[in-house]
Amino acid sequence: MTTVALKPATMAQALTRALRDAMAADPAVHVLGEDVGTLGGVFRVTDGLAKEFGEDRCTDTPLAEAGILGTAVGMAMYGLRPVVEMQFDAFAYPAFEQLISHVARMRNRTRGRMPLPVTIRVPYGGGIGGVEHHSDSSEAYYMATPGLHVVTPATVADAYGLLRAAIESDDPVVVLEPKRLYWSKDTWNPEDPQPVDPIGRAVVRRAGSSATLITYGPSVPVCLEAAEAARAEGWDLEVVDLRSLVPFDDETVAAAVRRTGRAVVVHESGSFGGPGGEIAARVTERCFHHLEAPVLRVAGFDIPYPPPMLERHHLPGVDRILDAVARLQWEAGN
Amino acid sequence: MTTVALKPATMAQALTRALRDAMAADPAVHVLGEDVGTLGGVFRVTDGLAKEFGEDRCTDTPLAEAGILGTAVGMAMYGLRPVVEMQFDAFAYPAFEQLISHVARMRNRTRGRMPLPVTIRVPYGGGIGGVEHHSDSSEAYYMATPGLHVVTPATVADAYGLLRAAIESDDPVVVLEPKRLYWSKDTWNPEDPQPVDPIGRAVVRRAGSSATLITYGPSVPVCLEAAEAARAEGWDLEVVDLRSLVPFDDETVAAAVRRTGRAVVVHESGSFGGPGGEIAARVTERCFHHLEAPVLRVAGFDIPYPPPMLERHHLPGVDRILDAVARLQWEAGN
Amino acid sequence: MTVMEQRGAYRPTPPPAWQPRTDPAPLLPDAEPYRVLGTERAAKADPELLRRLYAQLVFGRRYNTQATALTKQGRLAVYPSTTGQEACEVAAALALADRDWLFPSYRDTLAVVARGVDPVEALTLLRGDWHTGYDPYEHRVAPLSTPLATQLPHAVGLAHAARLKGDDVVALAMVGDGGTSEGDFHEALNFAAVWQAPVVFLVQNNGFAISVPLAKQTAAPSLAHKAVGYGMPGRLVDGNDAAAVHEVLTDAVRRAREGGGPTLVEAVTYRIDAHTNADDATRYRGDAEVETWREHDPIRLLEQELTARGLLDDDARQRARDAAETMAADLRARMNQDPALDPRDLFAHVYAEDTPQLREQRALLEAELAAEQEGTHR
Amino acid sequence: MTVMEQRGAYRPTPPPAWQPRTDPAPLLPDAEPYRVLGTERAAKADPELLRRLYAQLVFGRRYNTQATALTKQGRLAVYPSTTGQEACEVAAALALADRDWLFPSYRDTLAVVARGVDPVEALTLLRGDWHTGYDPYEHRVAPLSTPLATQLPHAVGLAHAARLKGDDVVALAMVGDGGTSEGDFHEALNFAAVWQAPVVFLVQNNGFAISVPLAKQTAAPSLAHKAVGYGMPGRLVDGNDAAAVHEVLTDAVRRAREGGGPTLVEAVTYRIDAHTNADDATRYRGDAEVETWREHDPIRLLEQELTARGLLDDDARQRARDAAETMAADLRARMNQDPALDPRDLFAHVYAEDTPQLREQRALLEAELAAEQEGTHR
Ligand SMILES: Cc1ncc(C[n+]2csc(CCOP(=O)(O)OP(=O)(O)O)c2C)c(N)n1
Ligand SMILES: Cc1ncc(C[n+]2csc(CCOP(=O)(O)OP(=O)(O)O)c2C)c(N)n1
Ligand SMILES: [Mg+2]
Ligand SMILES: [Mg+2]
Repeated sequence: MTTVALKPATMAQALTRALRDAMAADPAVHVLGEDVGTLGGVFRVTDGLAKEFGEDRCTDTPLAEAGILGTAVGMAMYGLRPVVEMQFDAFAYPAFEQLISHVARMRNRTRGRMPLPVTIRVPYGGGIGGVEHHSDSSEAYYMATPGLHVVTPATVADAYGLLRAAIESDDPVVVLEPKRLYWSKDTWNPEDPQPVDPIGRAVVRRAGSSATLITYGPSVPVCLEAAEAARAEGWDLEVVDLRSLVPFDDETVAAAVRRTGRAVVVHESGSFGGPGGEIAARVTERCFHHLEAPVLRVAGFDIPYPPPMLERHHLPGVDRILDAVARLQWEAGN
Repeated sequence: MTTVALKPATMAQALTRALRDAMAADPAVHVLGEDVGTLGGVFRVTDGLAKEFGEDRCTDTPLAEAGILGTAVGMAMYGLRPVVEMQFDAFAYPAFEQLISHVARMRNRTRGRMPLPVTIRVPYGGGIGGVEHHSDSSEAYYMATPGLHVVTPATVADAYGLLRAAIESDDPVVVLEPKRLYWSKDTWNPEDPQPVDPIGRAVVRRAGSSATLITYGPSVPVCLEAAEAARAEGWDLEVVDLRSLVPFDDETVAAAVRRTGRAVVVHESGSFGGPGGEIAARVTERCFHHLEAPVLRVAGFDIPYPPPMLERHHLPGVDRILDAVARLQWEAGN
Repeated sequence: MTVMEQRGAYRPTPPPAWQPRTDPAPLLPDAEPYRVLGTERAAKADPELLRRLYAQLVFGRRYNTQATALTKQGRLAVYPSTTGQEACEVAAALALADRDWLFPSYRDTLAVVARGVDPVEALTLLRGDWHTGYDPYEHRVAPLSTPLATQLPHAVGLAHAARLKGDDVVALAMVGDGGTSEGDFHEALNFAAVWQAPVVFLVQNNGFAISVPLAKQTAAPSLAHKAVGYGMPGRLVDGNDAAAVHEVLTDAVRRAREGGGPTLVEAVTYRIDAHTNADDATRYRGDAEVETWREHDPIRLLEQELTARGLLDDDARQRARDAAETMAADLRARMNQDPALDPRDLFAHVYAEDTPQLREQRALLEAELAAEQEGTHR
Repeated sequence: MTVMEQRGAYRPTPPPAWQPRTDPAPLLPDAEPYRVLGTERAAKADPELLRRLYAQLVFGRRYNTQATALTKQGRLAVYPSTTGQEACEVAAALALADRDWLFPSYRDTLAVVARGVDPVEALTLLRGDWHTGYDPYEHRVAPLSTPLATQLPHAVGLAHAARLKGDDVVALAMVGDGGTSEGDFHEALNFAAVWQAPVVFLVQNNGFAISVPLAKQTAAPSLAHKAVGYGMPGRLVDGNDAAAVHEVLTDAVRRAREGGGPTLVEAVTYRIDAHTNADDATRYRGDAEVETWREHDPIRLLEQELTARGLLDDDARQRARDAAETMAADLRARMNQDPALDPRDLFAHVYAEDTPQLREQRALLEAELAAEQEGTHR
């Protein structure tokens, strides 16, 4: 076995590689969406696929998201494994009826006879200076829809692993790709990509003893940064990267919170009705007697995503996270 | 002043009355939707309006939900106050792009210059033996969309009051009408309808000292029934009817929970990513040191809404609620 | 060669060099609905086919009346009848080969049955049992679609997939006049035409979407006129003329099979019964209108033709009736049995594998069931 | 009389009594895009109008190049240029009366400016400032719509509302070729035709939706052929011929105003620049194609006509250029100033009144701002 040097790669490149490997491994895998063919997608994630596998495997569709997802349903019914790209978070909304009323329910409706192995890639979240409709955190909608799996990578290796796992899943999986991490780099060996983890496992990105930050996707690097900054204040913060929102890894999360006794959920999405409420509630249900303080939430505000010139005030940053950590009632317990 | 005898009326009748009164009071109020005209709606809530106000005020539209809501946006831009009926919960999904990307954001986008006083009536929830797509609890989607108000009545009087308030609001309001309460009766004086409460106030439907049931819409009568049954077990349960999910009445809810020290959130919607997580999290944030046990959630299962023959096993009933109350760690505290 | 290349790539050309990309003339429907019965064309129709259609129509009518009767006995929660529309339902099923796929709307259980699905299995949704009682792959019938027009993109996707795999499969998708107003109708037809997918769209224009008449649904000359806007042929046919519907659909299926792409067929028919048993049609239409259409009954039209041409004797008539009665008696008997549903199945097929969350919820339900069993429930 | 009654109620009739509800022939577009410049029709055009169009085109081109330049200087986050499409943009604005409404897509800032909105206010969205910099009611211009085709039902609703109120108002809605594939396009056109709303739909077919050429978007003879499927007239026009676009739109607006209902206009044009400054058009099209279209430049076409007819002297040419340069200089100067945004405004207009939840969040932000101010932030 030859040792291959780890090379830096971006998350976008890892996603491209995952699509390519999946298409090479299984002729049933088809990519479709707006501009995914000739152009290689507006984020270039499908770059080269039409050339390598032909336009019938990587297809520029007409501009109609319900049509894209609806035809993908039909393709999956016939045994294909479509991978659909929604160009931006807010442009997935026209496909919500197909998603909620069919994609999420077809297996259940047919008593397991007609599973739908459809992967839905959604570039999501802000921090890229995008104009309105290009920065939504729409994960709450997907989480509230039983029948879907929902995953979101925070590292280059996970981007590869989760997308491969999504395509291999016999169930529909929504892959939320943090736009602002597309160009984040990591040393990752594309010649020996990670084995595909099963969907549904969180990971402790940083061990710590004072309090646990529970987060995912675009907020993972922010939390790691906050954890570094917290050392100056004498806090040793743990950071859990959920990776999968559905199914939820209660085991890993609860174990982490039980260890530290304090927790803050961090995400870009708005707070009210967002993922943090679910996460805080389930952590509290499981760890009530271990908690020194209520599980707090650090999130975007409950407002339509703001214009680029103001987005830094909206997005949870290191300061907002540490302010929340400071409110974890340190006097009372420790 | 003559005393008018209270007459029994159904929730559906109160809603009809609210529409009629609103249309009579303000010529800008227009009703539109599928079958709302000649037929009076599949639930007869718009019965008689086309006859009384003409088809231009109460209009049968083509069968297209995005078109209905999208044209309502345009009508509101021109100063009308459209009241849109979505025929069933699941048939509102095609209108989600218009709802999320425009209805909820137009005021913000135009810095207050173009408010959209649109009322969106959505018959929702199960318990009526409806086939698939006719029993969804879709409130999580609306709650996660900043810019919308979301209300849901549990009594005949509130149905009138909340719908009137929704139509009078200068902001878009989603009125979630519990289908299975449409034919519930109450003594209510249609000649002297309740003054219109401002949107955003919860109400304590039953005072109690052992624990607080926090609920809304179709689950309110179930919780009241559970509270009665609980007396046999020595529990005196308080029941809070939220009435408004957005804005949320933190004050009333937190005060109730602080009084009892224990709480269960009850709703039909699935648990994961549903309203209960948000409610439990915010109650815990505010009442942590008053809580003897974690706030528990009693909900529908995290599955696509089941067929009528099985729905009784899915919907939270008295037993499931009391089982949860029993888990509120009575040994520890009281 | 990709599908796109086959169709010839379009490059934008400035108006001075403008070339219409497709000739619109052949895509436009005739001014009048196509008819066979009672016209000279009938002479060319295959007598065997006409007899078969007749037996199926009689069967279909009986199925409709029996299912409606079952609603009155509380054995069906709801039934959207196709009385008066049997010609469309039956022809849709008969126009397809075994390997083809049918995409029914919620109203089309008769087409599903005509395709070979057991009537009891076709009706599980409507009796309040699990949604899809049949295996979609056994008879190549997609689940009944309740959200209107949403099944159309599915049909396009399936047909496209089959074509990409090199399989000789056509999909036929059914939708109502009301359903044509939905965005999904538009998107499906557009995808079908761009991909030249082997799919046939059958619009049953039965005059109403619940209470809403066609005039409030569209201002178009006909629904078939929508086809040209997608670049596919639109055909208008008398939906109560079983021979005509069968011929038009068979042509469209053949065309799709041969690589000619999709067709939009509008069948003009009428919903004789109310929207469903729960609906009160007198609120929005008069008896006189219904009577006009009863005159134009699909069974009567076909029977007149067969009788005039001496193709139907009393024996054949009786055989058709007997077969229908046998089905009805069997349906009655089997629908009178209560299906045994297991509440634990609520969790069985949400995912291929239960999530940890669903395992917890299943345990909760099992405890509830045990308490109910033991009478220890509160 | 209701709108419905005016249009005449349709009652279903059996096929033997079939009457086409609308004559399709007048709804179909001509085979070739309508042209004025360089044809005999030009002689009938009002010279004053042509000169006005010319000045506006020159202005529009300069606006496009200036805005594109501002992206390079980082003063605009993104700019979707309409270079090559100025005739459509300008004609759309000029065809409307003051009381009418314009519904632009995200690309149509030039039409917004041509309607009278201050260019700086038209560009707030694209510079990363708040979305709508102008008051929509001042010039009756709806906010730029980013989600494609979603503005079309808004235009229909507004036009319908105006008509119900008895106001003499027409709405003109703009959309791209790609946008015609969306369900909202379909639903909007259908509502418009059923309601006979005074609305004009202008499709700028510029050959591409980002990288996707028209052949992958539709197989129709033309996009204007979609009109007949809704029962409204479809018009095909050379989108680079300002006189032609203006005439066709003016006719459609007049028709709408007079109660004749909606019209669908397809203007055939070409996007000379990339999709936006962030796009690399060489990935999906060749220079030769662009060159062909440069030959058919809207300014050049009009200039040739005016010059040939002696309607444009050097003075007028210079005046047009000067006006454009004045605008460009002003735009540069004002765009070079950083707008002052107040973060507290994040909460100002989510609702008419803050919710208690937003009040809490505003307090949080204010604390953060104070800490930032005092340098006490971590
Ligand atoms: C998306 C959606 N909206 C609304 C409904 C409710 N609904 C059920 S049937 C129906 C009318 C359908 O009319 P049409 O398409 O003409 O079919 P028909 O009932 O005449 O067969 C409506 C509005 C639905 N099923 N799906
Ligand atoms: C609903 C929706 N889907 C996708 C997009 C992303 N998007 C922005 S512009 C564009 C192409 C639009 O093409 P066309 O309608 O022809 O307009 P043009 O850009 O040519 O003016 C796409 C796909 C969007 N804005 N809205
Ligand atoms: Mg119909
Ligand atoms: Mg375009």
